[in-house]
Formats: sequence, C-alpha cells, structure tokens
Amino acid sequence: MSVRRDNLEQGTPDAAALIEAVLLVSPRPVTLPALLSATALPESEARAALEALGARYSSESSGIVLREVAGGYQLATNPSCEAAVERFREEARPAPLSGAAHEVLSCVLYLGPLTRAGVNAARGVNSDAVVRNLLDRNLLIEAGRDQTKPGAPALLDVTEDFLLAAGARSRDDFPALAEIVDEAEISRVRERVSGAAERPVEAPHGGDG
Amino acid sequence: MSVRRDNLEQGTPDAAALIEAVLLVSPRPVTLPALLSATALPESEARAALEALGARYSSESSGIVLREVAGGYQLATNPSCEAAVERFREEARPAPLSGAAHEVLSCVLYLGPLTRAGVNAARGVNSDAVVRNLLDRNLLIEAGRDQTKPGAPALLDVTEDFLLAAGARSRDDFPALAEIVDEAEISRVRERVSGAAERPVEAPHGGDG
Amino acid sequence: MNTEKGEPKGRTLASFTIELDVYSGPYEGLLALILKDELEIFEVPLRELVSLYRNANPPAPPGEAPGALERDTDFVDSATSLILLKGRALAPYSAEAEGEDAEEGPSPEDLEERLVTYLKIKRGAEALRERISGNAAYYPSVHALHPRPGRLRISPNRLATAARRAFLRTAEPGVGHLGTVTVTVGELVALIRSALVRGPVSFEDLVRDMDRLRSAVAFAAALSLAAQGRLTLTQPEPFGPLTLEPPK
Repeated sequence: MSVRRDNLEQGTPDAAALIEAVLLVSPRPVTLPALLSATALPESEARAALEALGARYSSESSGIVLREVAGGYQLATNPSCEAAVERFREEARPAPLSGAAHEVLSCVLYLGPLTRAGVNAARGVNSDAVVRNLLDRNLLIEAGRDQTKPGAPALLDVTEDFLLAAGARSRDDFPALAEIVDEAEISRVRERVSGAAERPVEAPHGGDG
Repeated sequence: MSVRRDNLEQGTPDAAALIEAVLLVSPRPVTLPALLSATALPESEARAALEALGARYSSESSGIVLREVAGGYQLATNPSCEAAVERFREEARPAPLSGAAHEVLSCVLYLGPLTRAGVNAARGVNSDAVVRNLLDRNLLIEAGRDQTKPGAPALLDVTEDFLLAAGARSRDDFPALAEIVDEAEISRVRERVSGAAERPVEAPHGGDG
Repeated sequence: MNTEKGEPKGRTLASFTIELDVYSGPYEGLLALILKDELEIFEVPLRELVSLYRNANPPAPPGEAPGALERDTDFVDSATSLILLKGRALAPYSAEAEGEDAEEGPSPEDLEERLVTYLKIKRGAEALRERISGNAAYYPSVHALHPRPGRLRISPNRLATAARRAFLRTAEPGVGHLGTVTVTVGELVALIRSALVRGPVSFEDLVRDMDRLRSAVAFAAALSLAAQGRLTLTQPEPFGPLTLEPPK
C-alpha cells in the first residue's frame, strides 16, 4: 500500500477495481460494452485497465486468471490449480464429449450453419442423436431455417457455450481447416479413391430379398 | 509475491494461487480446515499465503476483497464498487438454462424433494455439477435431510425464485406428471429413484427368488 | 415394460419388451422387423436398447436368478449382430451397394470430394477435442449475483419436455454381471491375424472354443480390423455364416 488511494474508500474506485468487481459477480464472459455500461468508464480507460488486470491475473502468477473468451472477459481458476478446485468441489466433471460429438461440432463450425441432413451427409452417418445431445448441452443451437429446402429445416450453429468450452474468443478464433489437414494426407486419399477398384468390405447382396 | 513462479505452468502452483482458486469457486466462506484439505497445504504455509492474499485483495487497492467472515475466508466485491455491480446486475441478462438444468429441475419438481442420488437415478446421468449450478443460482435449495438414508443426505427442493421464473404460484400450477408420461413410466422412474439411494448393499432376504 | 415386481428373475429373452421411439413391443419383434427390412437398423439406438435391457433385467446375486447368464449372453449375441448390421448400414460404401449395381454408386470424383471433406472434418474434430479438453479446467467464478427476481424465465413447456426426456432415459448399464473381462480386443486382433495367415476362416470356427464373452470381443476385433481394411468380412445374408478373409 505505497500509494494513497483514499478515493477508493469514498466510492470512486479506480478503473481496474471496478472491472474486477463486475467480473467477480459474473460467471459468464462480460462483453466490453456491458463492462463500459456497468462501470461508466470511457473505453480507452477500460481497455488500459483490462490490460493491467491481464498482467495481474496472468496464468504464470495467479490462481485466478483473466480470460478473453466467447466475446468477453471472464475470471476463472487457473487450470494448474485444477486438483485443488476439484477436491474442494467434490463433484464429478461432466462426461467428456464423444468422438462423434466432436465430429458434429467440427462440421457445424467449419461448414455451418448446417441442417441436420447436412451434418449427416458430411459425416456419412445419421447423427440426429448426437445433435440432440449437443443441443441439450447448449453447445449447438437452432439458428434460423434453410428456406431453400423443402420444409425449411432448422440450421444448426455453434453457441457461446461452445466458444467458452473451446476457449475461443469468437468463431474466427479457430485455425482454418487448411492449417489442420495435412495436404499430403489429402492427396493420399485422392489417390486411393481414384486407384481404388475393390471395396474394402463386401456388402451383402440384398437385391432379391 | 514478487517471487518468480515458473512452477505454475508446470502444475505446481504456489500456496496463494491454490487458495485463490478455491475461493473463486466457493460462494460461501471457506474455513481454514476446508482450505487445507482442498489444497493439501501445511497450515503454516496456508496462513502465510492468506496473509499475502489479504494484502493483495485489500479494500484500499482492489475491486475484489478477501474477507474473513463467519469463521472462514471469502472473496467478495469491494463495497466501494457497489454502484457498478448493481448496474451490472440490472443490465445483465440471466444466463440461459441448459437442457440438463431443465431436466434436473423437472425431476425435483415432479419427484421431489429428492437427494442428489435420487436426481442421478431419475435422470440416469450424473448430475452433480448441474445441481451445484442450480443451487448457486438459487433455483434449487437444500431443504432438510433424508433421515432414512445412511448419512442423511440433503434433500433438494425447488425455490421461490424457481416458481417465479416459471410464472407459477405453486407446484400445483404445473401440468400433472400423469399428463406428461404414462403411469407405467412414472412407477418405473419412482422405483429407480427409491432403489438408487439404497445402493445394492444387500439383497433382500427371502425375496421372490 | 414388464417389470412387475413378482418375477423379475429367471425370465428368458423372449419376455424382454422394449419401448423405443421407433418401435415398442417384444425385443424379438424388433429383430424380426430389422431382418425383414421393415425397420432401418440405423434408426435403432443400440445404446438405449442395451440400457433398456439392463434396466429390465437388473443384476442379481449369483444363484438368485436362474437362467440370467444364459439370457444375458443371448442378448449380447443378438446385440453384437445388430452392431454388425448397423456398422454395415452406416459404412459409406455399403449403402449404395444395396439393391444397385456396385458400379452405379457416386462418381469417383464425388466420392473423392466426400472423403476429403470427411477427412477435414475428422482432423478438425481432433483439434477441437484437444482444445476443449485443454480448456476443461477453467472454473468460472461462482460469486454470481442473482438476477432480479423475475428476470429469468423458465418455460413450463420446456420443463415438461425435459421431464419426459429424463424419465424415458434409463440408467447406464452395469457390466458387473459379466465378471472380470480377461480378454482384450488387442489380444483377439492378434489371434485373428495369425489365423488369417492360412487364408479365409469362418467366424464360427474362430470362436468355436471360446466362451460367449470372448466371442463377443472377437466380433469387435474383427469389426475393427475390417474397418481398418486389414480383413474382409463376408456374410451372404443377415445372421448367416460370417467369413473372415485376408485383405486382397
């Protein structure tokens, strides 16, 4: 306490303190506009304060970290303290997502918004049950309808909870597919298809039944 | 805490960080013994860390303060930031409830009061994290204990806030369970719930075998 | 559901009835419908089916449920067959082979595009998995202020739907009744591959001396090898004899 800050006691706390307090009472990320509106700070001051808070709540020095995620700012525990937090809460983590669920999310993220039929087609299997589960977990949402299709089926999109779960600031905060997929592997697939005469599994001939 | 803390990244956070993290995820004051058991710290180290945290989260310099209250330690907003916090509370839109949260609420509403084990049995899925969240949001409350069960586990019930959110004056304002699922299913679920808490300790003697 | 208190024990598979979105009635009826192609196998949620079975036939202490082991293994047998059928139905190649000439499927270009897209999706999914698991240990503050009473809206309709969904779901199946699993898919993969060195082998021969559990695991091993293209499975008709052949 080297600096005197009597103003704090009199109800004019500094910018960082105001933001800190608001973030403590919000389990969800708070957008910059919401922060500005609650704290009545000018944007430049708020940004500078957020930067200072980022240093203070950094993953190297603190059990609480400031995350910039899902379009906002959030205080969360440092994953390095995971064991203590989980011992304290004495509860099972929600079951991790299945491989199929990750595939469906990847479809919607990279090819979406997509209809259920679009997801099924991309994966080559019926994914309705997986989609239902992801809607349940608030990781997917029905956002609008595809008016070009008969019956105008619902379009699926990823949610804010999905961005949170993935620790992403926004939809754009994911590497492009081109960066993830190995070109060599793609050409191997292409070769295999064009060179593939026989099918790997002989399917039963049900034509006569 | 001006010491370098590179060890944090490698998963051995220091004492203050561990305590900070635990306090962030506890809405109620945490007693020293509870802190020690979650963090596995020796008492002297924990006390020293709490002192350091007290200076860091002091009411003169921070929007978040460390309070020693009701026999424990708790993070809270600095009263000097109250105006911003109140504005935020006015403006924030409540976080939407997940599908899982709706399920847990409906189990407690229709079958309750229920223990956590009862909720898990009714849903067929571990629901501890969801229950915790609903308690935190004051949509569920621990109302008494089930004395017939070993350890007298807490019974969960829905709250006034829940009724208000659902636009209901009482439990009777909801459609009857019999209108939602048929009787055979209801009795199946009830059986599952009553069986769950007993656990397969021992088979009933002289049963129907 | 026939879960009458009186006699949950000693029943056979014939008395197992199920209640699924796509079908309700005796389990054997479901099998018949699938075999007669009146019900698409991929409409059948196998996991849910297993849950229903476990729920209708809870594990009982040894000696208290005569015939339970037989019934359980019968169920495992038929369920693994369903898994095989389902795997076939969902395999990208088999769908178009049904009823059409093999050559009449999508053009190689279409197929190539589909596979490339799928490959990208798959790699994207792997990256997502890593990212999501890397972010799982951030716990948010729980010091939330409750919103002003009345700001949160909970729809009674959604609650009713949720109740329906929750009450129709059944508990995760226990596997305790199967005893200790002493064999792994890996072991049986090795066994199958060494058998294939001598040429095609019928599944029946392969599992002749195995117990029910081992043969179920062998089934899984064969499926996984087939999926990797390391063997070919042929079965002229559903539930007919199954032959394992080395890859061509």
